[in-house]
Amino acid sequence: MFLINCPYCGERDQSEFSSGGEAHIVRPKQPTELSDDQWAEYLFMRKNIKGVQFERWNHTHGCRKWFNVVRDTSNDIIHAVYKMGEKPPVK
Amino acid sequence: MKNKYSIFSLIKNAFSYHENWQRAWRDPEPKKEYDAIIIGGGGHGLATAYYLAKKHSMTNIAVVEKGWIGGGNTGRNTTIIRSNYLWDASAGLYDHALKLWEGLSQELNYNVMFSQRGVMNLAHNLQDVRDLKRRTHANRLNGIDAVWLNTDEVKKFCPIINTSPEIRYPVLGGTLQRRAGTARHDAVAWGYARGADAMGVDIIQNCEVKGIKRNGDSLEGIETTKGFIKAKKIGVVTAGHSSVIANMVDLKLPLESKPLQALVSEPVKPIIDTVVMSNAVHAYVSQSDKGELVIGAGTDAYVSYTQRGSHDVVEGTLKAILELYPIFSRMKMLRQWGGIVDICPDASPIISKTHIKGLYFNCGWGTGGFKATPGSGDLFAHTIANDEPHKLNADFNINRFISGDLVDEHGAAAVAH
Amino acid sequence: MLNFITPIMDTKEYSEIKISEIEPILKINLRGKSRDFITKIGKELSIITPVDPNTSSSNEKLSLLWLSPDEWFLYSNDKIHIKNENFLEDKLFKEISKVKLGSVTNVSDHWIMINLTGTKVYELLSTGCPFNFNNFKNSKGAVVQTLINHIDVIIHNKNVNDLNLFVRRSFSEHLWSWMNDSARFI
Amino acid sequence: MSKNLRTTNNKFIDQTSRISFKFDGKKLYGFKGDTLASALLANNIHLVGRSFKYHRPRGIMTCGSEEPNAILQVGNDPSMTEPNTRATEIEIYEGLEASSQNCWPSVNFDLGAVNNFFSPLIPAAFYYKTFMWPANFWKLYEYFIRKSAGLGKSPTEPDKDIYDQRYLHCDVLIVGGGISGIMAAKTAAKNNLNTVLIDDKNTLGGTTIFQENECYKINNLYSNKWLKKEIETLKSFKNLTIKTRTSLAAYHNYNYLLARENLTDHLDLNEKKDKIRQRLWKIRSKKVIIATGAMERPLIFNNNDRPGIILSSSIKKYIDYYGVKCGQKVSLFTNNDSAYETAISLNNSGVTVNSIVDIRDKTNSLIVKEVDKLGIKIHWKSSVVNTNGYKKINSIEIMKLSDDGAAVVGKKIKVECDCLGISGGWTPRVHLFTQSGGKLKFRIEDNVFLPDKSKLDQISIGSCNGDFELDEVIKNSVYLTNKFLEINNNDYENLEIISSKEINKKNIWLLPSDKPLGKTKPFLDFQNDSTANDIKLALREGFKSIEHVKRYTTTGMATDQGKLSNMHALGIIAETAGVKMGELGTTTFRPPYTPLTFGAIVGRNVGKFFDITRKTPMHDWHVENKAKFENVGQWKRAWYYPKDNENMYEAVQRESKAARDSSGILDASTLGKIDIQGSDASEFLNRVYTNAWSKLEIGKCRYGLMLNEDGMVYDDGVTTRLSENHYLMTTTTGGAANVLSKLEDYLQTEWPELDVYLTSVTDHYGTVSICGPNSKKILSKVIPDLVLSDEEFPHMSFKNALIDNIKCRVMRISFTGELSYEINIQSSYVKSVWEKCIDAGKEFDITPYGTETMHLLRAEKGFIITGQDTDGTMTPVDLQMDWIISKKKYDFIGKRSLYRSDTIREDRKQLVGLLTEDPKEILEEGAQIVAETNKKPIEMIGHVTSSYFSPNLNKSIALAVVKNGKKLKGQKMFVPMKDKTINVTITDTVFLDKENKRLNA
Repeated sequence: MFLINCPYCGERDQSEFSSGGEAHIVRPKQPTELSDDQWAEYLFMRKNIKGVQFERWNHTHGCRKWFNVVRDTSNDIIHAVYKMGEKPPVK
Repeated sequence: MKNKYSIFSLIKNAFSYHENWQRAWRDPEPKKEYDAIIIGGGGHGLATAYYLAKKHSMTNIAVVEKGWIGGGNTGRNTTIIRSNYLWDASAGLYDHALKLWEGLSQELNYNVMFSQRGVMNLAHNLQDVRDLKRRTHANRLNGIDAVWLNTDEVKKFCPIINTSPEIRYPVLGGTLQRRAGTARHDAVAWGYARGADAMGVDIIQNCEVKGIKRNGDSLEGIETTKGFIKAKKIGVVTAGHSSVIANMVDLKLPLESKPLQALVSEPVKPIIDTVVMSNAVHAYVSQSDKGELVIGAGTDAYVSYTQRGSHDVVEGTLKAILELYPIFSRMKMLRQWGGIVDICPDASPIISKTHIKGLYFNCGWGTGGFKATPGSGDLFAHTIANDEPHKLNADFNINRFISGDLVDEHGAAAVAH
Repeated sequence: MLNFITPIMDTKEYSEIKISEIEPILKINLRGKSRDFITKIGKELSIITPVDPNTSSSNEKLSLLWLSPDEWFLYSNDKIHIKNENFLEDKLFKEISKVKLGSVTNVSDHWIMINLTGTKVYELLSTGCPFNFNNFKNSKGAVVQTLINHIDVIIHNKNVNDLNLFVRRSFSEHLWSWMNDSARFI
Repeated sequence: MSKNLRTTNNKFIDQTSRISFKFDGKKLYGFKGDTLASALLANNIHLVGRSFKYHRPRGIMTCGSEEPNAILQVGNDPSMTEPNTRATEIEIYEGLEASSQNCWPSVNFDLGAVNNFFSPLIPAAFYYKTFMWPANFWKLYEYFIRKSAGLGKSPTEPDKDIYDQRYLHCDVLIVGGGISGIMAAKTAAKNNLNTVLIDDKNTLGGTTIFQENECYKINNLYSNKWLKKEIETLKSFKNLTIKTRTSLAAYHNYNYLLARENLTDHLDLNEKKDKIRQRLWKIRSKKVIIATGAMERPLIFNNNDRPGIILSSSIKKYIDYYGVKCGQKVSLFTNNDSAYETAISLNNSGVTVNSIVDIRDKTNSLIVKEVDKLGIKIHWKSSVVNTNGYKKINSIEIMKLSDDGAAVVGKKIKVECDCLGISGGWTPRVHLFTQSGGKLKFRIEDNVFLPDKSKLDQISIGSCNGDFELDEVIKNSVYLTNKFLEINNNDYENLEIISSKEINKKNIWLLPSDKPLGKTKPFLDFQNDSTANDIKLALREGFKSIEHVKRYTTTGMATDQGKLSNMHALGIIAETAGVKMGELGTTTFRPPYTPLTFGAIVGRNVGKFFDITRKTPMHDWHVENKAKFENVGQWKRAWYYPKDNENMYEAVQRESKAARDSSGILDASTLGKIDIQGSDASEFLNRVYTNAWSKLEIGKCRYGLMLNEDGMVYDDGVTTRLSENHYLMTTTTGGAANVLSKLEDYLQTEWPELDVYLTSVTDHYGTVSICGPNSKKILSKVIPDLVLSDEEFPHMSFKNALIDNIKCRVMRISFTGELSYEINIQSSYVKSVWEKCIDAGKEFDITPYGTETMHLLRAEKGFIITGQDTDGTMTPVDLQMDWIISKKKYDFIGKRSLYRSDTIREDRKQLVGLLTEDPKEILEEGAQIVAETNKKPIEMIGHVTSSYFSPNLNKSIALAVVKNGKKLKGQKMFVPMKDKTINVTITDTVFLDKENKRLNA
């Protein structure tokens, strides 16, 4: 069970959160302009990184805010959290 | 030729204090070049190599394994084998595997202890009943031996299940596939390894792939911790680490790798002689030949390569176990572990060519790959040897995620008004 | 007249813990992002809108809890008559939602308020809540949204060993009976 | 108990309170404070079990959690019996009944011992090589294998005990209450840290607490006396919590630890009742100090498994702590100094130590000199090559070691003894450290793996960190604790310490024998019966990795998880394969540290607390009116209301007919309700639903369908425009939480520019739905002021109203196809409104109906239920709901996916109606549909999703999804069942009132 430092509420137990997968996959502004290939890329294809990954988490059972987390998926260590819309920290 | 295993060979060797047994497989250094390389020495990878050699006469091949063979999900799963899948494509795939399981010990001359003790899936709400009946009807018409059991029949088949109508989610029935069961996971990897090795396949352990060298859209070979190895064809069977290999050639796959946990109790005398699975009350349990209750927990909902999941998942699983089997409350958890499973959005695998000539992926088995081991190896070998899928794995291509033609085995989300 | 019925309507006492439902209590959910919104609710309610996370402010009649950067939870400190409830809701709705400053939603019956008092209330919470109350205990007015035995709750530290706990109505009976079961062993 | 096996020295055991217990049916006595093992030994019972494979007689071997042999069944009650309990851990209590496991008919005469005779035939992993012929006989072989495997017996009735859990947050957690743990705890507490100290024993002090020896002194006191004083001072710290009988089970990431506190296992039978048996502590500690000590290693030599062969340090604990003599004539076999402490303790208690066999060349440490002074015979540079005695050791055979230690030489000496203490050195308990993800390093001098790097805020101190001598334990613990806690104030910096120092070290993993290895049985894993020979066999067969060897030979996989065997297995592998041990690595130590009761992991969430139960505000009314309930997610929903002796079918037929003939009433409170406010609310709805919302008039309602981004139907419901910027959305019951969180996700991450706020009001409103031709009349009685004319209040619109001055909203919407109204009112009043409607409806015979009737009524109208008629693979087009997809909207969630090459196919599976040839025949939901019955393999083209007998049409009706169904209307199809084939015709999905006349009836 991780401890996640919600950028709004502070450090809380993992059970209050839910993961939203990889971050910075922006929903295309004009989906109809995309080929099936490009749409599938948005919809399904993931880097699924082993190592430092930028991802989205939601403080589901707290403030209900979505935010970003920089986590190393090879050891689950969280390096940083930042709010939606904020620039990701440089590695 | 390897010496054949039998009771007679055991007796013979007893006289020499078992000091004359041959190696089960060699420990070769990699050659400079192979006709094909399989990355990943788990059950699926070793089976692929075995069938490439056996059925397609490709013996100048190697299996490269980062650690020790069978050390990934092959050695970490709860060994459930069944083929009662809903869609025709899945049923075809898994029943092909099940049929291979039925003769596997003799085929490999290695007792994989395939035990057809039956697998029962329980229904706990009305939508469960609809879904399981739908599956049972489909199975029957597909020639798969699944039958529907009502609550009394469930109780009769496995008397220790709490079928009281008073429990929170009473058992409303279930399906039973009698040909289904369990097998000894390590033996599968070792049996295939021994068989493949005997036909000349090099099994190279402690050899991590660091890169894949390509020239445009064609392959040249792999960079490994034991040097560069040339290969015309490469089959990737690295389960949770599929994306790691895919990222080496900038290939994105529709996969997420998540921790899946399992646990065993201390061993006890036989108390449950079948496999019982419940989706709604998330509890999977069987008993190993050693007497341990083997319990499958769920996956965590986040990507992780740590082989360790959250305690909450284990707690939730045991809560479900005690709901269905309150007699197990005083049993003790002996060992708990995790594996990394690669999950496709439609909960079906990928056994497919890629846009890079000679590069093949066998992945996305999620939480249920063990049962498919022989079938997966056979079909993947076919795909690699012929550069074309077999008709049984044609539907499990990567392109389905582009066209939308998924093989969605999630079933209904059990939502109702 | 229609009967007013809530699921619990009960008080239980254990050694150094008292648990009771308090009703009827007015509860209003307020959402908005702008500075104007924050100023406006402060003005309308004569209360300082708490903008620090996990805090609250109170006046004689009302408490206003921070829930998120754009969400607040307002409740009446005491039992309230339905007429006054409607009056306050309508007034806020008119001054905030109508003028597009944010949203005002009556949630009086969405949440059940349970008051917990006694020196062992934090022990009771520790039977099912992963939140670290070590600092919370000593900060009057602190607010936390968390889980108790997998059920969402809002906990407001009213005073030393005196908490108001809010739980969604449909979960309240289950949580109530679970907490009572816990309290037996404290 | 045998009087002559107890000493009168009773510092820890209350020899005034005698306790009776039963072992294998025989009544025995012990004292309060005894473990079952110490009590059995005091009764001169060594033989307590049979080994797993060969059924060899086995005795108590240790005094702690590493015990491999003394694994017993405790209790006879079918609900309270516990298998595989370690006699060395359980404290005896009045009424305790224990019995041996894995033997038949008894531990003394076990027929399974015949396996020992066949042992040459059953080496490691023999089962992979045989039982393959004939092919179908495995089932039979397996039956016998399973019967002989397993250890104890599972209970067969539900547990009556209660378990509990607590969360605990602290600054420092110290695991282990030995000398270093106690010093660390006091230091932390003194420096105002919120400190927790746990220990798995019932008293603190570890092994030092019974160390009364001239060679180990602190500030001129015996080390035990000094420590006792320190423990007494701990009580004064309010910020220090001490938990004994509490064992650390698992150390997870982020310093999250699980500890099991045993609360009643040591109590008398009659004291256990109605108390929490075990409590699982879920601990979050900022810092963790591991002080778990070390385990003594056995020695690996021929027949090292006989009852009476005990770890030397355990013999010491039995005599010094429990006052129990493990034998009257003891020999010791060692490779290090610690056996000499045992010799002194035994000698002090009057037990004869007739010989010490030491593999080392002569050594002269302080403690060895002490022993020398006692005149005990020491066989230097010697090894035990064999032991004798079937059920209890009676003699050992000793030979000299060759210079290289690889062989034995010279004359064999036989020494009689009734107990052999063995000591192979010490293994730090690094299990918790590695569980937490820490990496180990290897120290060559004494062959130990020690904690190296960790990513967590933790340290190991004391012997689990490789300090085995008193002065080093103290010095290093103080240094490490100070540094770790960043403090300077430590009481223990200048202690005067006397400590014997070990001078010579020597280790031989597998001791040589005068016989060929194949003829000997040097056991490694005592419980799983694996020997050094098995390890060598595995290596010979090419199993190289330590994990392979472990799995192939099952070494380390018994209930002690290899605590005793792992190091020797590694040593023998390294030696045989010619690899350095440090490079070989270790196997993974997996949680839990000691087996953990399922009940403790689950806590009180069993039975009625298994899962949350959600109830509607009218729940009590449904119960009073004998409703049967359906589980819908966590909700309890009224399913049907049987009258008299009606079965479900009859009740549903009656309810369905009544609803259409006159009026019915349904509790619809469980539907998800989301209050939507904000100036962009309409635009928001445009983006989340497939249809258009901007033009919906205020006061009107509209049905909406929500998709996933993959284009598949996700949820549906009616949304009402309450005012310009204010909507109320309803969702399905099961979808409520997911829809809200999905919508919040889009608002926060994809569309932050939208001015929209969502608030769940699901529980704020209760919903009473009344339908049927008389519903208007009933509503007019309940809310007389409300104008109900079709002009004023048409279908798909809403009105604000008051019932007894309480505000409510009335929606005229219909899921049944009947004229229908839904009253939404604050939940606290809804039961009252419900009763009012029932009263008002009496004259119209208003009939309460449940979810089953609701499902039937909507099926008559062809309305879908997401989750039942859809399964995550259906698009709106597949549902023949093309009309709901706005062609004008640029985008909405899932739109793009509808145009993928497969999704746009025209012959996808589509929702259709089905009528059976025989109108009485009701199809089974889930049944498959085929076009041709003779085709092989049979081709399934679809399945039945909903099926009912319609009392209003007097025939069976069904909904189904069928490949290319749209174009197959009117075609005959088949539903092949197990015993028959049912003929059906594909129809339109609307069976009743296609013109929707009843909505305005």
